[in-house]
Amino acid sequence: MYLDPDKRVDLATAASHVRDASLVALGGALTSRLPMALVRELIRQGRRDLHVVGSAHGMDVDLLVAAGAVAVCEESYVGFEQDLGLAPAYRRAAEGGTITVKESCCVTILTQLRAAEMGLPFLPVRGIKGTDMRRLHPEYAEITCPFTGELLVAVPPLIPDFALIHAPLGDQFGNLFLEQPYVLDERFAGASRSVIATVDQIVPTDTLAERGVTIPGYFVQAVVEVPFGAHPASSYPNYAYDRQHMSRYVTAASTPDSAEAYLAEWVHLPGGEDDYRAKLGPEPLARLTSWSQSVDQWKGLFV
Amino acid sequence: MYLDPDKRVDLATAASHVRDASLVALGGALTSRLPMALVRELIRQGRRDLHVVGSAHGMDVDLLVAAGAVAVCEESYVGFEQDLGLAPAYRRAAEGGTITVKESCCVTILTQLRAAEMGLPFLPVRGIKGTDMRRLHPEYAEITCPFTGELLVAVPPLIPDFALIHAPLGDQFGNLFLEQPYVLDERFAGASRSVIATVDQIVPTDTLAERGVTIPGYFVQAVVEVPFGAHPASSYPNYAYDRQHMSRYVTAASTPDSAEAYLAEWVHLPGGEDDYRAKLGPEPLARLTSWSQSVDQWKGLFV
Amino acid sequence: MSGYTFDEWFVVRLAHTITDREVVFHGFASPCAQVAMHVAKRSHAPDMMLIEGAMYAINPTPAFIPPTSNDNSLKQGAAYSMRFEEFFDAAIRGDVDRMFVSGGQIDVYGNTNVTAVGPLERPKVKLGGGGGGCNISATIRQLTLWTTRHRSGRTVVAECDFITDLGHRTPAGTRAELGYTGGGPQWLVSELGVFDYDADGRMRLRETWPDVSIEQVRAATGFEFAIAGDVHSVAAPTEAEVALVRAIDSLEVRRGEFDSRELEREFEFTTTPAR
Amino acid sequence: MSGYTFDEWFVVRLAHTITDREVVFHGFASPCAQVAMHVAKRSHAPDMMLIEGAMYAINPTPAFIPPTSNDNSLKQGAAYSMRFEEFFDAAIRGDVDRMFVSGGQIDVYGNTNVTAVGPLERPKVKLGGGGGGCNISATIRQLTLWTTRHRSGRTVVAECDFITDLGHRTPAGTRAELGYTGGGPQWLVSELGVFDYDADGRMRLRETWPDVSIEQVRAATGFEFAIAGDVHSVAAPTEAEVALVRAIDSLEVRRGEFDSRELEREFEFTTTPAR
Repeated sequence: MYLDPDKRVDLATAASHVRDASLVALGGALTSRLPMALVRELIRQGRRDLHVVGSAHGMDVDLLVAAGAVAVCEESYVGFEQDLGLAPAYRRAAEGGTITVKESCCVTILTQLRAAEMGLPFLPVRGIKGTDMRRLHPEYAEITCPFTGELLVAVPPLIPDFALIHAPLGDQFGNLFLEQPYVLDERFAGASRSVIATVDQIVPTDTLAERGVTIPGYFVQAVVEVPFGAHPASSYPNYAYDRQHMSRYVTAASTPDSAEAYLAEWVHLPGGEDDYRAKLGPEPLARLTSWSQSVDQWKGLFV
Repeated sequence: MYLDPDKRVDLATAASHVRDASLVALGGALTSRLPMALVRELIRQGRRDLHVVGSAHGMDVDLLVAAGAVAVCEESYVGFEQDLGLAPAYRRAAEGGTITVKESCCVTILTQLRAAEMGLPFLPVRGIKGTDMRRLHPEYAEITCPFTGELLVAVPPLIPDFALIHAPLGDQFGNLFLEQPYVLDERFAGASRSVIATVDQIVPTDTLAERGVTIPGYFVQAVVEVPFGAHPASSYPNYAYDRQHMSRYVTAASTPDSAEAYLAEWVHLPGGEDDYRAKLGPEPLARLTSWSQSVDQWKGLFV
Repeated sequence: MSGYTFDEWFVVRLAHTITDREVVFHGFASPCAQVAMHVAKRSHAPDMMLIEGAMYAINPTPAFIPPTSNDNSLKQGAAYSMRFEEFFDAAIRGDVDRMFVSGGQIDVYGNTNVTAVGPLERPKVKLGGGGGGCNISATIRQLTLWTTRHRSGRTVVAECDFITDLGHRTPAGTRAELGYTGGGPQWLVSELGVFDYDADGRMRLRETWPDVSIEQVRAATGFEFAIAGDVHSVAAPTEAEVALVRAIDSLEVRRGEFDSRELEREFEFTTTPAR
Repeated sequence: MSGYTFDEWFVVRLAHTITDREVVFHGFASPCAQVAMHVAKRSHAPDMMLIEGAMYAINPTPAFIPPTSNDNSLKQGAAYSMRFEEFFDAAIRGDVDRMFVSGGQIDVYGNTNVTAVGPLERPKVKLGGGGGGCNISATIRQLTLWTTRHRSGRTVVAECDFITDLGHRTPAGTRAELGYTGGGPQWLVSELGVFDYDADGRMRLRETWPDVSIEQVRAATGFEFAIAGDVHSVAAPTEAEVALVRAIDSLEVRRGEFDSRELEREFEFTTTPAR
């Protein structure tokens, strides 16, 4: 439990808590609330051998893999859905054997996080038996129900060293407001040793409490105000996801050389996130915040 | 899952779903959001042999016991705290052996409800081993963790036939808005075969959604609008608990005869809840809704 | 409205695998299933409970379908969104009636592979992964499978290289032997035909598209399949249904699932419009 | 402010079992512990995390303490209230540092009975029950026990008729043997004395109230207890602390825990007020 009354730090300090080979849970999912500013900063700091876990992810994992920061990937999905397709760097690394794929499934990850939250040494799951998931997870075991005799799979607790979570709003205590879907972020907070959070905006606690605290500050070790810290993912109610930028990334990531060029152009910037936002430009960013003006405006972001 | 677009019924119909010997979870706790209108209606309908489960409860359980409606009690606590003391009818029945006490503890009940929600045949718990709780629960078993060798207690799923829940607001689909603490009400909703709900007020779905849906309507089989349906428990933000009435009840319940007289006077009313509210009188009820006017007003309710 | 395209018909056929008063879920990256659910909800299944994919929103009425599954536009109009764990708990305890499942490979028993083609250690193609499908395919009451890539010859195969989601039986045994309560795949809707499953859990041709021959289906399928005694043509969509597809999916996100060849398949309404 | 009553001192002594930066919880029906936590938070332990009993509210600043533990007045000023399961998960995984526990019976090892006095099947007195104490007494880091009924002779007993909450050892073994990570009872504050626990987990007199003799403590206790080498008087409360008790608990709910005899115990401030 983190009881300091002020957790505000800068992004470099926040990211520096994460060490090489840390077990890192990534908040959000797919195109929503990905902790992209932290991902970019970890790459800037040259972090290696990360073991990443989570549900269905996309550019956060792919960018870390492209930068050579990942050793083990235990997400349930990494990709860009039907729209932009397979995750190029992740696919290349998995096929080339340069990362270890320990793909998992949502209920299994959820159950392992629940075991961590409850301080239990195992929990049972169904639904793996008979599939090939067990081939990826020799660490699971079997357990027999003492009441029914049913054979179930036992999974150990999953205790991430760090959960990296982006929220639209937070306060100095690290209290975070999220919009639905929370995905696994609440469970990550309860199961992890530490939450490192970025927020688009830090507001007074009273203001935050009116909106509702989704993740309480006592789980949070450090909080950083990073406007557009989830870009190009969305951070509603502040901004929609930037489909054009993601598409640009997916194209770039399709070869090692162009992926390297993307990293040089968009990540390894001397001024970090300030430079990143400057490079994106205020008008394109303002456009992403315009989603609530009308249905046509919103829809227009995705054409 | 209950998918009917209109679950509104009258109180008698709602209570009639509950059968003799049903396993019934009681929502709320202590002096907050007890489903008192449903409790009174079950007594009016002469329900017997109920098996009640829940966390820390008070007048709801005691009144059911006083009326002879309970066979088994599996709450973690039944009483009126330091203020009004032990639960008179419950104590008398437990000491006289006319009810079976299967007292439980909060984490155990929570874990059993989680097993039901997850459709699992067992879940492990710690913290019972070494206490005398096992003497009350021969149905538990032992289980050894396949990873650590630790011996844990295995508990079976707890699937109430009915969860009786009172909420300040609901809509016709059975969506319910609750204020914190939700206690076990969310878990009861997920674990039970059916939720029977009373609400102080039914409002349009849009209005409810703005306040926030705590328990979704698909768990709810029947919803009844019963103003002051939790009285003498509280139903914030609508009304505080009626300490004077509870005190009056505790005094009455101290002997079988005076408990009988209380039931005759306050429960067995020909007009049911309408008569109950009329008997209480509009001014005393209005006083309970005045808590938000000032700290002194609020505090004055408890002198 | 003079005619319609194959993607529209396909979505309508998928919608008809839903019956009213079912609790239905689609995963992410599934625009055809997603649009089909909204079509069903607004036509023949008004009292179904529609769980909107990666938003876990209940019965939303989105103004459009965006190209990603977890955009906030997809929860508009929903009074409630489930928590992640609330949905998955409902699915594993058996309270969800139907899920839509696809896969890079689909075998004769309806097992699907969304993990990797080729050897696991050095896959030929690393697919995206199964998301939440694996565990819950064991307990959800019925599954509708679909694929838009049957014609490739690489999708509907004798054996999956990796079983991510459960069909009717795997090398480890049948669903009954594994102790699973879910009924498994009920339908496979592909761009070459509509299949159900026989008592042994094997895929069987049940409905045909008018512009696809049974020989073409056989040529594209990695195993022998039976043909149902009552095999018949897929029922044509109504104008109202096609209009619904177009209204719900005005960005035509569904079309991203199809090869251009399939998108060129066009059909005429054969009956005089009722109006 | 010329003096103070025993209930005020008792609450202040309970407050001093809390050290700063602890995560601290009281159960329901525990006004002395509840008031003590608010006193600690507003005096020597400003950075403790106060979990408000049956509200699970974090660091609330209630204007008064009501006679029940789950009135909304107790969450005023809290930005966040834990869900029920969130608190209990924190407690069972070891993230809660201290809990206040009482009991109708308390034995030499600090086991407590809040279930039933007498034989379980036909109890002499059916107590209210343990609420959530049982499971979490195994894993919370430290426990502060308290009782206001030591003098009765029926409360601090050699053996509990029923063990609801765990002390340092039960007939089934020590905490280490049972595999429990919580440290067990650290303090027992009674109206007759303040006790800690020796290396064997046995209760030991550590502090005395000035108006209670050791003989009186012995007479009321159901077993022989050791006396710590550094036994000393309970430190007197400061005027500020007593003022805090009165301000926080203006309804004097705490006094409901005491026999009238204890409420008559009065004390004078012995030092000249600093102000």
